[in-house]
Amino acid sequence: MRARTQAAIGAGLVLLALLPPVAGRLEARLPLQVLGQYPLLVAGGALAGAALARRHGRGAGWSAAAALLAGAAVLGFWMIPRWIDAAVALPSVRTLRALSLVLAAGLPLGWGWALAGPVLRGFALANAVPMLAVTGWILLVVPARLCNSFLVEDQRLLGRLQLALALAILVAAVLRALAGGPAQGAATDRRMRRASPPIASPQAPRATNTSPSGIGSRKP
Amino acid sequence: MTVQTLSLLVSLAAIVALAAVFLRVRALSHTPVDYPPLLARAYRLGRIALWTMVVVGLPVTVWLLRYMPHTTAAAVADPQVVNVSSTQWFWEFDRESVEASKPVEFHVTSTDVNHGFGLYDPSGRMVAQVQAMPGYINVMTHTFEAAGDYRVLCLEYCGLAHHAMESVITVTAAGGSNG
Amino acid sequence: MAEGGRGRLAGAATAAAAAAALALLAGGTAGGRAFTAEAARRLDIAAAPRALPEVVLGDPTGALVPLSAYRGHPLVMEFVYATCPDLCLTLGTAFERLDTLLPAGVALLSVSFDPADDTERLGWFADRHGARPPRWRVAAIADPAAREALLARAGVVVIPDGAGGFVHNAALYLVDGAGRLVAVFDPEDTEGVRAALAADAG
Amino acid sequence: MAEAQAAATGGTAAMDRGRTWVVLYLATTGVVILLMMVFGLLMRLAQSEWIVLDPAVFYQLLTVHGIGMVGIAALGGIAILWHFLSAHVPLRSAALAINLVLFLVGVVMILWAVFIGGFAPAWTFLYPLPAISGGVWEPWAGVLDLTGVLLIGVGFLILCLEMGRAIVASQGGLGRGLGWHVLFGGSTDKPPAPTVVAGTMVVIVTTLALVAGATIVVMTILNLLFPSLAIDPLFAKNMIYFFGHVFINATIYMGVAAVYELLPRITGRPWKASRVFLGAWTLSTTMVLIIFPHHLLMDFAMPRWTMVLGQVLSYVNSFPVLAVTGLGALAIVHRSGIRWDLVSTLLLIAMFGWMAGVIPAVVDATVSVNYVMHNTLWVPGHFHFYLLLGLLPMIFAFMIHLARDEDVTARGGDLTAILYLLFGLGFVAMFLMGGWASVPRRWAVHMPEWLVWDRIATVMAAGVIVLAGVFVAIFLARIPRLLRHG
Repeated sequence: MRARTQAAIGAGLVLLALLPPVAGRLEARLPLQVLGQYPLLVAGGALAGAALARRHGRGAGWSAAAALLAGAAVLGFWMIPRWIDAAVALPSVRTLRALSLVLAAGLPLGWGWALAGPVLRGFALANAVPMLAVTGWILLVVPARLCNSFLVEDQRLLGRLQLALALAILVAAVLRALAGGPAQGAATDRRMRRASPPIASPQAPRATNTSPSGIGSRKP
Repeated sequence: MTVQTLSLLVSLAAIVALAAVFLRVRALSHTPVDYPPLLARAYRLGRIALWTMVVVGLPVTVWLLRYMPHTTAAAVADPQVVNVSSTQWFWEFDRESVEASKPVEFHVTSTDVNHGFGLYDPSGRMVAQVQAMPGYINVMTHTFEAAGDYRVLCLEYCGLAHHAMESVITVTAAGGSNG
Repeated sequence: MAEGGRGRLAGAATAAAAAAALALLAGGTAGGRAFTAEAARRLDIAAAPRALPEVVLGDPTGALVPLSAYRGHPLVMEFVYATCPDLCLTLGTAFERLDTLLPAGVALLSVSFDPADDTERLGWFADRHGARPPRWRVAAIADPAAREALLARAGVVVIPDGAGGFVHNAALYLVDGAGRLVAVFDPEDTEGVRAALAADAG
Repeated sequence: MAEAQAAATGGTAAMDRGRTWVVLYLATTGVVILLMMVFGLLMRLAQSEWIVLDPAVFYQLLTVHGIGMVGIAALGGIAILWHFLSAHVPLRSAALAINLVLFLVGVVMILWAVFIGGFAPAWTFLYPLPAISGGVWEPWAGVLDLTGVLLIGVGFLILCLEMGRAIVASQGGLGRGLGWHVLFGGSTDKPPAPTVVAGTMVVIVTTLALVAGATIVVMTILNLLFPSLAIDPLFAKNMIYFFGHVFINATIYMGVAAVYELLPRITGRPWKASRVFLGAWTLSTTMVLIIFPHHLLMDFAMPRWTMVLGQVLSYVNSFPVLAVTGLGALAIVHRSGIRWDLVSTLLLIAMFGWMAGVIPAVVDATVSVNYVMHNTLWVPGHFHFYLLLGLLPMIFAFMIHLARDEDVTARGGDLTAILYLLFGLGFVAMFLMGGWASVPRRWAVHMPEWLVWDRIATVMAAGVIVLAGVFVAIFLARIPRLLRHG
């Protein structure tokens, strides 16, 4: 049931982001587009992806790292100025972008995040923070206007917002790790569920050695 | 006594004292005693050490802050201004001679990488330094006490000829020619 | 050993995703050469010159000249608006330089994208930079559809700057004798234009 | 491989604790340390004018010696921390394997970039030096080197995350790993073991350092590829010194696990995490993250308050080491009936080296002293003191401990350790004397009046290398047996 609610909320977010008056507003300014519309679409897909993982993700832990990487690449693709411009110029690209942010970025990110162990999650965040910061810095220092369709002020503002967001994610992640927090709880729950059926390896008590994290579980 | 000598003596004294403690502990370590009372004594000593560091050391370090070389231009009336520009691997000054006993304001920058502007007195002792950075002008105020030729050496690693990046600033006696 | 198998599976899947991600990002930037629409446009034009659509150019004197009249000789174009306070001045200056730099057979054409630019305003621009037809013509396109078609073909993007003016991707455009857009240069890169023309002639 | 083996035999993994990897880490550490020491000796020989070294080669050696020692200090430190931490929290040694592979690949890239590409911006690669070499190296060398650095960083990040995961899972959060429930919450729960506290601190600060480091490294790489992407030089300096300061400092907090675990075993006296102990570690955790401006005291463009912070907090940061950890170690051995052997003496030296190494650091972090001592040999004097006589003895002690099959019964004499201490003291004293004599650091060629310090240092360095070679050889000779029984 919870999965269904989650998927419904996800669909709601996507609809909100694409609702003509809202979409028009969000797409009018670069920072609103990248830090408003994109996150709504990605979060919408991610909620569905996480719900999917909860239902059908058993034994699919191996796909977590791949899914996170693929989702991040798609999200990164739509942050390339060339394609931001293309989406403004061509309605077909704009539609493709909305679809792919939900299905090819959000969905795998949600799926991968739900299946990822704490190490992989930490690794993803520890990569996301520098990437967000570095791209933000580029937007701030590059002498050129990168998007033909947006003012340079928008570009600089987006850069500053990305730096702030990177810092905020870092602080939040550290606080959460200090507290132990629900992130760990969720991962442990899932692992215990995974370990309980008899399909698990005979060394069931070694639960910590059977993380689905692609990073941690790769064997030498 | 120079700052260098004072620093060396203070460090030496502290290290020797510490070594003495270690040597004594090592010398006495062979005969065992009961641990809990000893630990209680160690805690007491630790507290004393900590409080000494707080009560004595902290005011000292704060007191030492009264001397900051980051004197702003406004703090000095009528300084002699020297604009210093550094480039791999040479120094450029807009004047090569200043007067002793009068504050000199060095405006130090770099045209390429980080350098370090280090002033050495005629005996080879460093008397002042400041970083030279591209895009920034670091203002350092220094008053030369004695006349003579002061060497300028590079104090921030800057590539192949870092060690050869030398120049000279001449300090004339007070009241002499104003360059 | 099921665990080892899962680890290998995770490794293979991650490697495949990494390869796909690399392909996507490399493909999306022409192998790292085109992060911006501007760079992509230049690469594309250099690789496949674009025929420009026919438009009718109206200059400050009221004369109407079709773009096709320029066929047979190289042409350097720029897109401006008459009341522009900055970028178009740079472009105008670049054209002044080109005016003295380029051989006689090459024409210069400043096209306004501002519908509000009438003959009077075009005249200001022409006078400010000393533009004289036929060598250097300052012109507007009266037909909105034709204007839009030309801008789109050349890849010129114009957006309001929020203060009554426009922000646009400024560049110098080289059109060959067949009426095809063959190269795009930075506004300051008059030397690049000259060199390209010289290489073409040689 | 150890774990796959363990899985096949049905669950000895809990016993294994990645020992094979720890042994490989230490072997790598030993070999690389000796190599880097020889590079250091070559530099001192050149400064002594006993050999002739092209300045370009000198600065290449300088770069490799710096980054190599930092990297290997972390590798050796991790080996110690992992070994002892894995007894308290369940760690998966796959992370060790991944890190070692990334480390070695990174090292090859760095060596290639430096010795073939000529890349020599010192280990601090202060922007914009990597991009402006005065024609000495090409941008590709910089990109290659920094990519290698990035790979090594990724490896250590994975290690930190794995340790962090294990601590969070077993303690219920990094805050509890630092004992905050006891320190602040007044909880009567058992406080975490000292090694867990140290591990938690290392996880927190190293992860943050690596995130900052990755950011500035990627920025520098992008700047090399696209020069129009300029970095603010002061910002770059802050990022690099934050990363560098925290990362190299963390290595000794890794290594101290050997002291916390071995001294109690040797003396039979427990080392418990008291509230003062926990407070000291929390203080260290915070301080190590915010005192890096003491590297920037001569950048007058920095806000004044950062200078004040840099000086005062550097002093405050010496409290935990001098008054808590050091005292704890002394209390454990004081009148304990200990019979000194190689391992215990090395551990005692380590505590002395660490505490004593702090002293010239605090002195130099005083703005008015820094004004005439910064970037002189005083600075390498300080960090060689606490790395050569603090961290390395911990690593050597741990090597010999493993070579003795973790049997803590005292055996043999400790003459080599004493000799190591004496040569080491002589060596670092010459750096400090160089600082006193205003000798600038990182100079390929020295002036005649400085040669006396250089020459004594060279002799001392040779002695240090011989003795370090003895310690490493004891360990390496034992490796076949350790791996067989691992």
